[in-house]
Amino acid sequence: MANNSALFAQTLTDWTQGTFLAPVPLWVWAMVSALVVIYLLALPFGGIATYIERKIAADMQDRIGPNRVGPLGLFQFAADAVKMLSKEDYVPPAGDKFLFNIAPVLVVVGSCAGFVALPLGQYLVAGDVNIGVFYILAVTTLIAPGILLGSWASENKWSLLGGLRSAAQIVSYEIPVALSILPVILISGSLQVGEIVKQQGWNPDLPIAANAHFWNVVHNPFTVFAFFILFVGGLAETNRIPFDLPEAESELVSGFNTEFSGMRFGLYALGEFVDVFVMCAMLAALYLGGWQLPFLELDKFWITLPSGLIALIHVGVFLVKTLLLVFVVMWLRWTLPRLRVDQLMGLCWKGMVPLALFNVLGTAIWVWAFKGQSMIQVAMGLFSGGGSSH
Amino acid sequence: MAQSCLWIVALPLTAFVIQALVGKKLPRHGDWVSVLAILGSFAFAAPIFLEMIRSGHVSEVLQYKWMTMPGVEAAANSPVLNKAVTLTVGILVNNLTAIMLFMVTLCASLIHIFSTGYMHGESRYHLFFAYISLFSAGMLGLVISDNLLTLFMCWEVMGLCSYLLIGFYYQKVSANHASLKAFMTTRVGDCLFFLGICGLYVVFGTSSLSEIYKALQAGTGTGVTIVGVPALAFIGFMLMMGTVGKSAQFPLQVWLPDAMEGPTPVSALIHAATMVAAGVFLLVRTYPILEKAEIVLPVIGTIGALTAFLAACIALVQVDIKKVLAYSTISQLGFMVLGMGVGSFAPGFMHVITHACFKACLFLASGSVIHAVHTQDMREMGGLRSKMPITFLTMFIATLAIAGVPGFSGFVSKDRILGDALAYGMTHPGWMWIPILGFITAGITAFYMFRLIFMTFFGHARDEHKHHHAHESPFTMTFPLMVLAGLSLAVVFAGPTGIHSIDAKLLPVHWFDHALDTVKAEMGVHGLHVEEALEHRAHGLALMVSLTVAGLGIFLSALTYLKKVISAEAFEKSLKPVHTLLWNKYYFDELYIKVIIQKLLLPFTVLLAKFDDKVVDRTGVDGWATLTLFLKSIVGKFDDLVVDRMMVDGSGNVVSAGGWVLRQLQTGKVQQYLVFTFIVLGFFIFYFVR
Amino acid sequence: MNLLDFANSIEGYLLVSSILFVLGVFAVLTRKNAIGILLGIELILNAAGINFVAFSKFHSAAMDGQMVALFIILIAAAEAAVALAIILRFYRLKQTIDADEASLLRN
Amino acid sequence: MSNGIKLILLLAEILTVGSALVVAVNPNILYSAVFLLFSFLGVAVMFLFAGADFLAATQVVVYVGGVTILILFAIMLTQWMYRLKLRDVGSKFIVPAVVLALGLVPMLHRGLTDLARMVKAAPPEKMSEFAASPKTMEIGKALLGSHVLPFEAITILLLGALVGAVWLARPKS
Repeated sequence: MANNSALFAQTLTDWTQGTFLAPVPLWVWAMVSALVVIYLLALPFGGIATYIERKIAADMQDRIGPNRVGPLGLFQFAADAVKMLSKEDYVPPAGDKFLFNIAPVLVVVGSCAGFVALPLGQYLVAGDVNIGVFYILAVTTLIAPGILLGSWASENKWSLLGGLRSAAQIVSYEIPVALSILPVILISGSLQVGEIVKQQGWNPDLPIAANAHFWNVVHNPFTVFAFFILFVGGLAETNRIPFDLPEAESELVSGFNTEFSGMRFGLYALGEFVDVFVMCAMLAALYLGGWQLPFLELDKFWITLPSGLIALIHVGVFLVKTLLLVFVVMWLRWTLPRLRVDQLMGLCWKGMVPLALFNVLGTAIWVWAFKGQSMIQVAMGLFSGGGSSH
Repeated sequence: MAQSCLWIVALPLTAFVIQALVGKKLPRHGDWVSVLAILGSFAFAAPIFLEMIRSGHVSEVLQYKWMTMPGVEAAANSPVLNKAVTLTVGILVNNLTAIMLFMVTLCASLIHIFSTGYMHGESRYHLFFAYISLFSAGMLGLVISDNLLTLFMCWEVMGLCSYLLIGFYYQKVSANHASLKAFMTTRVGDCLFFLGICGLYVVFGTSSLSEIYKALQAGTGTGVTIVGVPALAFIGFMLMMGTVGKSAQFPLQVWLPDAMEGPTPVSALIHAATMVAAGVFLLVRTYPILEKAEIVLPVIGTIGALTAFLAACIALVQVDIKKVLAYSTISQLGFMVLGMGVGSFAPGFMHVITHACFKACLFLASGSVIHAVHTQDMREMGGLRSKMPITFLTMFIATLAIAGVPGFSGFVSKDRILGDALAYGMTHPGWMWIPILGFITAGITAFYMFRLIFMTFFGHARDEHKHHHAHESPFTMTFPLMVLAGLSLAVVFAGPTGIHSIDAKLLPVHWFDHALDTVKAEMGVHGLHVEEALEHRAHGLALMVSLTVAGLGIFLSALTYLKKVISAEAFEKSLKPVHTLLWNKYYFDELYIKVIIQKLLLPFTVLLAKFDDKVVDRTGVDGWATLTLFLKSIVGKFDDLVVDRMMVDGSGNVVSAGGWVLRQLQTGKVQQYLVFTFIVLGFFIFYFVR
Repeated sequence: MNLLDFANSIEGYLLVSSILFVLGVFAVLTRKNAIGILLGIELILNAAGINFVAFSKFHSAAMDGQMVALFIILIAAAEAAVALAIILRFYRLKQTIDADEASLLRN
Repeated sequence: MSNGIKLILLLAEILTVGSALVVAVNPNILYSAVFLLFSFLGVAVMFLFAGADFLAATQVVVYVGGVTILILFAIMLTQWMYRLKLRDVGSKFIVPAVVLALGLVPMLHRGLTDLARMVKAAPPEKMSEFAASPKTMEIGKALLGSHVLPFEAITILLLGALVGAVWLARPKS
């Protein structure tokens, strides 16, 4: 907070110098930028994601999907929101009203807070905190208590079982997730997401040794595995299929959110989608180069592009990568069957944790052995005899 | 330089450890370990020697702190008065050390090589090499020692090795007796020597030679008395007794002939070349002290002269080839001691070196002969000249050297000693008989040595069988002989002839004199001081007399044993009592054993045994036991009533009662404990905040 | 000194930590439930951590305090895991987690 | 530092203390656990303002993501599952507890502030520089450098705790 370079807010302060907004202090702009990010990005995404998901599901099942509200049913999510807001505010009479109220809020706060540290573009980040990745991991842990408390407050055994499952699942899968982020940190030597992304560029004009090392996913053989572990662990952390045991319809009615309705249910759903988005965005930023356009340095294009256009392209690239991953997540939902509880835990503790540990070790050795160079750099260095990349 | 001295000692010591532990399992029973070690020592010693030759002067003192001793009650006017003294061990390298190191390592190397041939096939072969390696380490350590204490340690190590090697053929009773005799006899001298070191420490507060030299030059020690005796005289006598024991001087000469029971290389190395010379070396090292203690020097000279003469006489009648050499050794050692006594410092030391070379040669040659004919009795030899030409030639050269024939090394040193003795006698007429005895002995020496040569190598074979089987020894044995014979030439030490006035014109080879002159100045040795004219006269006279007596001895010997013109048997008969006296070595052994040991020491021992039995055992030990039993019963009662009942049981009861009280506090309610905890914490905080 | 500056001073931090500590003590002493005691202990540990961090910033401007606070957090995690495992075990044994029931070794 | 930022810190401190108060006095153990979580979050914010960014994130990860969930699990596993009234009847040590609480706060605070006065305060510019500098790298260096021994000891402790907890909590064969 106090020590973070809130680039967004700084930019806003600079713009407003000399206008009537000049007395507005930096911290207000920081809050404003955070709110802007949440309201303009996170919440619309949460809504649109429901529409996309339904459309994709419909496509895969050879149906049409939502098509009534607006063109192609595009405003379906708005209609849903209105419906949710207007529903009865129901709390189970035997349930715990206080916990029932705060639980969905915790989930939404936990998932939306992660947005702050995600760099949409080179200079477009709400708060490029210097513990970025760690910060995202930290705030997303709020989701687990939210689910657990909500399930308890529902006074419903399906809910409670779902909540316990969810909490156990999230706590367990946090370990392989964290361990799969470690290789990236080993490579880049920074927790700052912006810095990590910056290091994944590739400038064809530079000699190999001085160049950045392209996407982390192909940095070395271990990061390939780490990427997949992070992806799978992210699926589990966000309770997506095939790890959606907390809300397994066939066993637990609807899991931890069985008793929730109206806007509270909407918050849960929103939280889940935002969490998916954060996970995928993190994957894109950490492993797929974030806003970096592959093999191109927009700053050094053959024609000088306006900086606004560059920023827009960066945002576009980042969103494309993220949404591709989101698409894969949704795709998987209609492709894979659900795991059993013991399979779920076995996969985590016996499969992914050892593999992730192995990845960390392997990456550490790689970084030590090749002085931080990526596979591509090493290979090209071999072919060009250590000369330039041409 | 001094550092390499450590290597010189450490190499043979290492070889000893290896040989003693695993020698038997090594190929060739590990003789190469010892040989390589001593050759390594030689390789380290040679540069020091060459440096000395080149620059004429080496001098280095290396001292390490050994331990700090509390103050001692010292003699009046001594530098040590009740103050702590730091003992140092050190290495003192001067010209003497350089020469001695070179000589010892050279002789030892040659004798090691000789031994590989001579001892071949013996049981306990590896142990033999272990012992001589240890001996070499001891001797070399003695040579480099700066501190008399370490010198004494090495001295005792050599004594031990001597004991072990004399008794090497432990199956032989005589060898056992001889080893014991050697050990016990030298022990007498060693004890007194140690007393001398103690005296030195009391007077000088140190036993470091280099420091003592400095102190002496500063005038310390003169006028100090120990229980009424002048301290330096006392010390001088005690050091002299060390020499007397080690170098087999009168009256402790009895052990050396018996020591010939050991293997011949041992006789050569220990009982001719090095260990017995260590006694003289001690005199050399401590010469500044002896000079200050005025009365000691003439006594030393007397002892030397007496020893030389008496031993030479015995050698006349011996028939065992090694015994003859043994007595000649004693006799020559007597010469050296005589030289020391009359202030003939440089020639005396030179005689140590020359004697080491030619006597080692003689012994090894005799070993070669014994090896060939398997007997030590000269009466069974004869005519071996043609059979063993190399042995004969080398032994003949060595004999010429010992007999004092010009052109050979023995002449150089002996003639100078006799010259100095004569000069001394001229200035101190009371001691005139010292040079006279010396001249007589020189003649006798020539006689009996040529008797040995003639009986062994000339004439016809007295025992055909043994003569028939005799053969020249292998190269490993003859090579050392040749080297040593080469070193017995006068040219090595002084000049082509050994007569100084001639050589000075022919070939100026003066390295020895130069080296000794330097070291004399360094140590503060004055040596013999007479007028130059008198000295010239004495030396000229001595030259002629010694040449005459040597020639006479050789001539008579040739007449008697080569041409048989004079009948030895007739002489023997006509001088029967003398012959018997000599044959029985003046009855010294009988005197020591029958009179001193049996009549004096044995009754005393018996008395001591009785005292031990009656007084110590009965009264002391048994009395203590009774007293202890009595006390035990009292203590037992006390233990039972007071300690057990009251204290042990009582404390147990107190504890269990206290435990009952405290147990009431333990309610099993964790929060109650926490209340106590936090109340105490509150008090603490209150105390600190207040 | 106004309230905002007090909040950002070492006294403010220390006041918070003192109150946290005392509330932890209170919870530890008054809870019957073993888990409640554990909650109190966590509060106490947090109070200690705040102290370290506060002194680290305001008085040494060096890392040592933060290192100790980090270790406190890690130890607290280990402590919580073991304590809860013990509580579960105890629950299986006695069907209760009342701390006063854990008194087999009394007297 | 602007007053708005300071206000955030003040709010965090109030959140911390208030939540802790609920933890201490609320008879419902589950509420205690939930408010403990808020208290942890408040402490994390305080850490952030004291220049301990990494520590703050660690606080959230370990306490919120680990300890709180464990505690919630333990509560849910040891209470009858649907007995929502997790009443914790005040024990008999309520009186000493209150006395201690009332006595300890001023004493502790006074003692600590005295201590703070005794120790020389850091110069303001150094303090703000320290508060603004990132700590992750320094903590990493310290863990493998000056503090490597406690670090190793902690790793062994954590391993032991892990194994011990699993062993204690495992079902009977």
